[in-house]
Amino acid sequence: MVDFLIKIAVIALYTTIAMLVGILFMGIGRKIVARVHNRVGPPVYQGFIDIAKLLTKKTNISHGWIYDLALLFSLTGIILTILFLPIGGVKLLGTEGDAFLVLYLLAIPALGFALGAGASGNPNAAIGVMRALVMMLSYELPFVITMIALMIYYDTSSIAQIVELQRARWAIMIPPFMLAAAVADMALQGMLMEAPFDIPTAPHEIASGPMAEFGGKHLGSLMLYKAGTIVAYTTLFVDLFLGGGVVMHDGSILSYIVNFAVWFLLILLIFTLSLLINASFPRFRIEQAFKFYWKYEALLAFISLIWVYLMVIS
Amino acid sequence: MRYEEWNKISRIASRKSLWMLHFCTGCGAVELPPVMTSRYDMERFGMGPMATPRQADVLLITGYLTVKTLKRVVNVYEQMQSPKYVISFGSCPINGGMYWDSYNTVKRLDRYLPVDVYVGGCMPRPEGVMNAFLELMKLIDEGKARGWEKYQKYYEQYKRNQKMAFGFERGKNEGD
Amino acid sequence: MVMHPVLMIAIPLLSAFIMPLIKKAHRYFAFSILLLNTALSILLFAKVYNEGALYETIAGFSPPVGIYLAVDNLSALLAFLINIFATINFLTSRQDFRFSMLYLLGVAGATGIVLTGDIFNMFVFFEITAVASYALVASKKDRKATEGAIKYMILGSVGSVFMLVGIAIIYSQLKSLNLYDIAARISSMDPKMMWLSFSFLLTGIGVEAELFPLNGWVPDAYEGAESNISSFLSFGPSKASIYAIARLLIIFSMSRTYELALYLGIVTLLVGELAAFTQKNTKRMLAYSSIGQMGLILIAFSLMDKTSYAIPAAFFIIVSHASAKSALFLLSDKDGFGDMSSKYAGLAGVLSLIGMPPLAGFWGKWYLLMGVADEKIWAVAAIIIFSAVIEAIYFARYLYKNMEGKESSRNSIPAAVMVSISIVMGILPILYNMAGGVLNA
Amino acid sequence: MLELIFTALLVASFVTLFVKNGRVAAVISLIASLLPVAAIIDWGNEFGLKIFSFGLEKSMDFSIAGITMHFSVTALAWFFGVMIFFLIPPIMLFSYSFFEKNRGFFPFMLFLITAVFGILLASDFLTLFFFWELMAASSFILVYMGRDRKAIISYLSFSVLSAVLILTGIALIYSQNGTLLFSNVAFSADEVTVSAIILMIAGFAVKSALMPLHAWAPFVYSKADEPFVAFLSGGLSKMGYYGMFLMLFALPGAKILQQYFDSTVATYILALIGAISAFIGTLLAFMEDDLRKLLAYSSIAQLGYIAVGFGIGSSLAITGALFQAFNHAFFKSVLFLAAGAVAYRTGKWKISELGGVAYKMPFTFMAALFSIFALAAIPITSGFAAKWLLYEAAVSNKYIFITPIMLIASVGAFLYSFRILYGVFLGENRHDDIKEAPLPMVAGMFLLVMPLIIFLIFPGYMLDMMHSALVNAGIGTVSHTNYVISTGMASYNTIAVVVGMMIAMIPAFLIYVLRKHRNIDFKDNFLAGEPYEIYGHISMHAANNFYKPIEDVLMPYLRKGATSFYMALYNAMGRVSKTVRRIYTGLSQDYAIYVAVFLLIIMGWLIW
Repeated sequence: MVDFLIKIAVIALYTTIAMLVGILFMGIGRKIVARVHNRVGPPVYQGFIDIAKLLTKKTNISHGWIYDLALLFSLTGIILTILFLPIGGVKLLGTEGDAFLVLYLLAIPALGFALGAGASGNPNAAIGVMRALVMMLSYELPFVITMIALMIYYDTSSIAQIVELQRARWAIMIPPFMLAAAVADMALQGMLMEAPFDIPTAPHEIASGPMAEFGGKHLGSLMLYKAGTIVAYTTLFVDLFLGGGVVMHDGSILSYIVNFAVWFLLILLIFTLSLLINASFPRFRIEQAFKFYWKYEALLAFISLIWVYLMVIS
Repeated sequence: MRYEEWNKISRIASRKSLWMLHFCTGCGAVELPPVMTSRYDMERFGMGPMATPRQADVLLITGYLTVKTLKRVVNVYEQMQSPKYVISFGSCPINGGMYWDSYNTVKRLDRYLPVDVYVGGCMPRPEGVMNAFLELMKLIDEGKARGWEKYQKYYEQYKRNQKMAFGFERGKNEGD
Repeated sequence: MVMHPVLMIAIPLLSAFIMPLIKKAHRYFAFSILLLNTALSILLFAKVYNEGALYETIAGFSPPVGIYLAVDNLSALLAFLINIFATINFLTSRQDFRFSMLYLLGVAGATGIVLTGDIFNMFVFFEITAVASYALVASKKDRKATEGAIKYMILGSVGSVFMLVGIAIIYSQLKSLNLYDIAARISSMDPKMMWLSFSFLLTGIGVEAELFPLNGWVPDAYEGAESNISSFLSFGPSKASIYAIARLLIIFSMSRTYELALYLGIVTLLVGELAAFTQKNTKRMLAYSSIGQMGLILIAFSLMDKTSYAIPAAFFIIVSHASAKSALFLLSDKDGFGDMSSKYAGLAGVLSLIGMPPLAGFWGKWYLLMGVADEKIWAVAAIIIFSAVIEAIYFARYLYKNMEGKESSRNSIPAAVMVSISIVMGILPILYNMAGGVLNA
Repeated sequence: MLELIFTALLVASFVTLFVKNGRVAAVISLIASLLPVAAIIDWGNEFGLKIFSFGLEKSMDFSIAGITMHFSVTALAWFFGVMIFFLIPPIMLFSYSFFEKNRGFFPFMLFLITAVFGILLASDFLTLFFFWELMAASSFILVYMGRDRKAIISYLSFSVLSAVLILTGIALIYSQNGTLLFSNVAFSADEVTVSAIILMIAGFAVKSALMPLHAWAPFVYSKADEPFVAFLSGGLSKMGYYGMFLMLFALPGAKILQQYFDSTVATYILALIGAISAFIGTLLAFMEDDLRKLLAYSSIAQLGYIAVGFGIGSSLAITGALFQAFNHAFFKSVLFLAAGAVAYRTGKWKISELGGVAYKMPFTFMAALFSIFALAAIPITSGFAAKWLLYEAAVSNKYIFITPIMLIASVGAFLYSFRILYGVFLGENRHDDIKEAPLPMVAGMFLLVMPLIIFLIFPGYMLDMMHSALVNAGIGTVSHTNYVISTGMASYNTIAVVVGMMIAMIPAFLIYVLRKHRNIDFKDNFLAGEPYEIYGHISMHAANNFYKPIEDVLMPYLRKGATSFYMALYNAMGRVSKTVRRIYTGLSQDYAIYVAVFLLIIMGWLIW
């Protein structure tokens, strides 16, 4: 009973910290982009301020109950996803599900968001959702191929297991997975909707697309969802390729702290990388992005998959 | 709930992250890019351009408004979610500026919308714009930026003025 | 019991000539005659089924001289079918006494072909039905009908001449006309002569049986004639003559004849189905489709010596084709299933023809493919699959076309009754056992 | 007892044939359709669903003179019975308000049910085929009522094709074994048996709309009556997979194929075909503007997964396939019924013409939403567990081609799911005059949604239900408790998901409750400052050519589809037939010449 409560407490703690980290990252991201643009940029805690402002707006307008589903689904879904991801080697609910579950849990907030956007009745929102979904179709193909390569290599589909098995050697050290990691990183670019794949929320073409009608608490919850996605996707990448940032394996308190710190640094690294790409590239049109992912990315991913397959069967 | 009773957090929050919707009908739009980009970098104060009125806090009227554009401006302003502020930009919204005798230009914006901060000049330089934003922040901090409350309070009057301007209602319309 | 198969031939034959005398009541009279004939055929069938095959001689002369009737299960069943369909079909007749006369003649001839055991009588009965059919086709007085009738007559006469030649050759060789005699002593015949006679006979009968190169008359005659007459053609003469071919095959039971019949059947099947595939005119389409069905029946008969499934297969295809196709011909005077009964008749007929339960066609398909699989002749199986699909496509088109049409045929009720017979036969596969008794030759 | 059920169903169908009033017919057929359900529940005591028993026997030999039909219920048949017969009463409930007049739906539907009951109970090939054909015939008549040329032609021709293929297979098996009883049939690895198995699987694949043989599905699904289409997609398509399961695992055909090719190539090809039809079906689905065509392609896609499971053939895969079949039966019926309900109120089918229905028909929307969650395998319904099992199976067998195709296909499912949600239910509110669908329709839909929720929380029950079927077929079962499925590679704990979701909902819920909001009309939208009324005459509904960009990319590759191939074949046959008809010149002298030539030819052939 007690350890069950402890587990609950740990889960709650880690999830909260993860969300806070996500919000922090939004500020850091804007800072980094600003520096690339040779600007000063906002303070790193800007994300907190924005969300606080949005949640304390005096009037909030809603387009009906389906529109409110966006608020509920998006936040719920992303927190649920984080629950199933090992963070810094601490597998919160990681043993209860696996990578496929995480993939589909990540669809809950997306679909809720899409529902709200659709319910807002704004044509721009619909177009934005269309682009987001096509983008999803595009980047999922290379990403799932790399994921399958990992699963076949480690002969498990549970992320926690994969993290465990990377104790000796992180996946990225293995030649085929270097290729796979490169592919997955470009997929990550699409997942985080950073340039060159930020067409779904292009502010000046379609008035920031899906969230065109969102304001006040709805927009605030969507920003929380964005923060969550940053953590979730980067953590997914780190768990899959960088051993979840686990460096110390003795169960001491210190090891938890160190692992957490390493995890933080790693996702910061990944996020910074994607932001640098974001800050220095123009925008792909949606069909260009689709072709990019399904032609070159998928090809490279598939090469790595076959490579791994040959390694495994031999 | 009165505006004075808002807690400090919300004031700081809404002060430090002003998202603006710039309604660029006039020539003032050319002054905004330098404000946003690396020379003056409005983002250091947490300000940023926004795409739609739902997301924006500040409505930036850059330059003159004709009667036709006024309709759109009113529509946009009413779609924004309070607390919301209006900054009028350049001398045209103040008194008509170089269009003082034009038949179809709106001379005094504050007859139709509650303006919180004016930026004089034709055109005002980016420093002026920045200064206006800082002013607005100060006002918010002191709780003096209450244009949206005024709009709610004197709603009928504003509506009547707008209708007159649009020609839906007859009547003497001073200053125009 | 005084039941004598010859009555089934004699009564309609004689009463046909009374027709001109009773102009008024000819229809009721003819109808009662047909009913009587049907009843007789049922009795005959019961008798045959209980007492086994039945050989009757007429006028005391013993074979090979006298008229000789040989009735077994299958022929009794076929006689029954022909008569009952004739009865139902007659309900739709609106013509004058000449029609009734010719109709009775035709029925008598068809019944005779099925029942006779004597090759020359068979020829005579062929002539009777053929002549009656020419006249019936021509009885609708317009260009198309006349054209069809003339073509039918030309080919039919050519065929009968060939048949006569074939019979003459056999008689010259064996001095006998009795089928059983011939079957018994066929081996003692000079093979060249035998093949000569066989090919003449096959050609002769093949014209009536709508086999491939000999069936040029079919589309025109079926299209030209009144709908109820084309219906009569499709259950009367054609079925009788395909049965005659079956008997022929048994008489000359050589592997080569069966082989020939198989190839002939396949060609006929393919040509018929393919020709029907894009045919727009409903009656022509049905005519081509009956050619295809004839080929199917011939395929079934040609497996007779190898597998015991052949005869039931042929029988059920005959039943389903006779009932369903005749019904469809009856409906074909108008385009459209306006009323309930014609809808029912059309749908059930088509479903029976493409072999869906609970209709007779299902068992036909079942036994035929069982037989083919027994023989492991895959080519035939493939051809049957192909033709079934083709058939399904054009019958679906036919159904759609008729669904669009609003007005409905005048003959819908008799058509529905005809199709119901196919259903009865379908849900009582007991008839399989009855037909299962092989043709005893 | 069994005879009673059969006769009752037939009598009911004949009675309803003469009832003109649709309501009465619906009530009669609803009661009649409860009989098989009762039988299923009763047999459940043996096979894993213990509710009550009134001692219905499990087998009977019905001898109609000369031919004996053997009926007996197996665990497999029972599972498929659960899947199919629980669909029918809700559908009948739906039809109660769908048909004011009895246009012949009810009698043939009951006939169809009888046929399906017969197929499931059949324990010899003759019975199986007889009832299979009954099913084909009655379903054809139901399609025929749709009054569409392409639907009628394609359905009839493909049904006949499948029937003849199956019949040939049966005949081959009979010629090998000399018996038709399933229990006595003993396969041996010779080419006759193998070709028989392949033929029969092809025949069954037609009914379950597997990729090369799917061409009839879009036409039929888009033209027939909705309740029938719901049953066609939900129920009848599963009969094809019942047959496949029978051939592959119950009579161990898979082993035979493996012995014969001495590799798993044959089953691998089946799996690949399934995956490809899942993929292509999805791509075609989200480019479709007709709602029913969209759902048809989505059925093709979702049914593909089942074939993948059968092809992989491990216990995991088959469990997943059966689970997927069960889910598909329910959610796809709900979707078709919802489409029917929407059309019943609005009379529109084109997605680009609908819109904003959800505000007027919220309950229909809820039902559709849940079934779409199941369709997109989102872990709010049981849809996920099935797909998860399939993926696990594919990955653990290291199928590196099939797994990505399956995954990307299920991602594509999101695309057309959103197209349905937005285009039909959300967006611009165009129908102010409609109201919610009648109560029976809504009740029917919600009854069908129930299992999706139940088996989300307790997938273990589903696995228990299929347990004995799998064991009888000599396939191992997946280790599971009521709410944890654990495979060799990972485990899936539904309670963790559900409870975690409840916990994770807390912050969102707090935000939602604590901050008040004001509802406004959707007309008050950001249209670059323009008021909506100015756009009143223009459609604000961006559902036309929704996926145009990706369509432009993909269409060039998809244009040469199977359908166009069949059309080409059809035209080629037409040309051949025209040439053949040239033989019939219409000149009697030609015919006479034919006769002479024929005589000479056969004479020559016979004599020399």
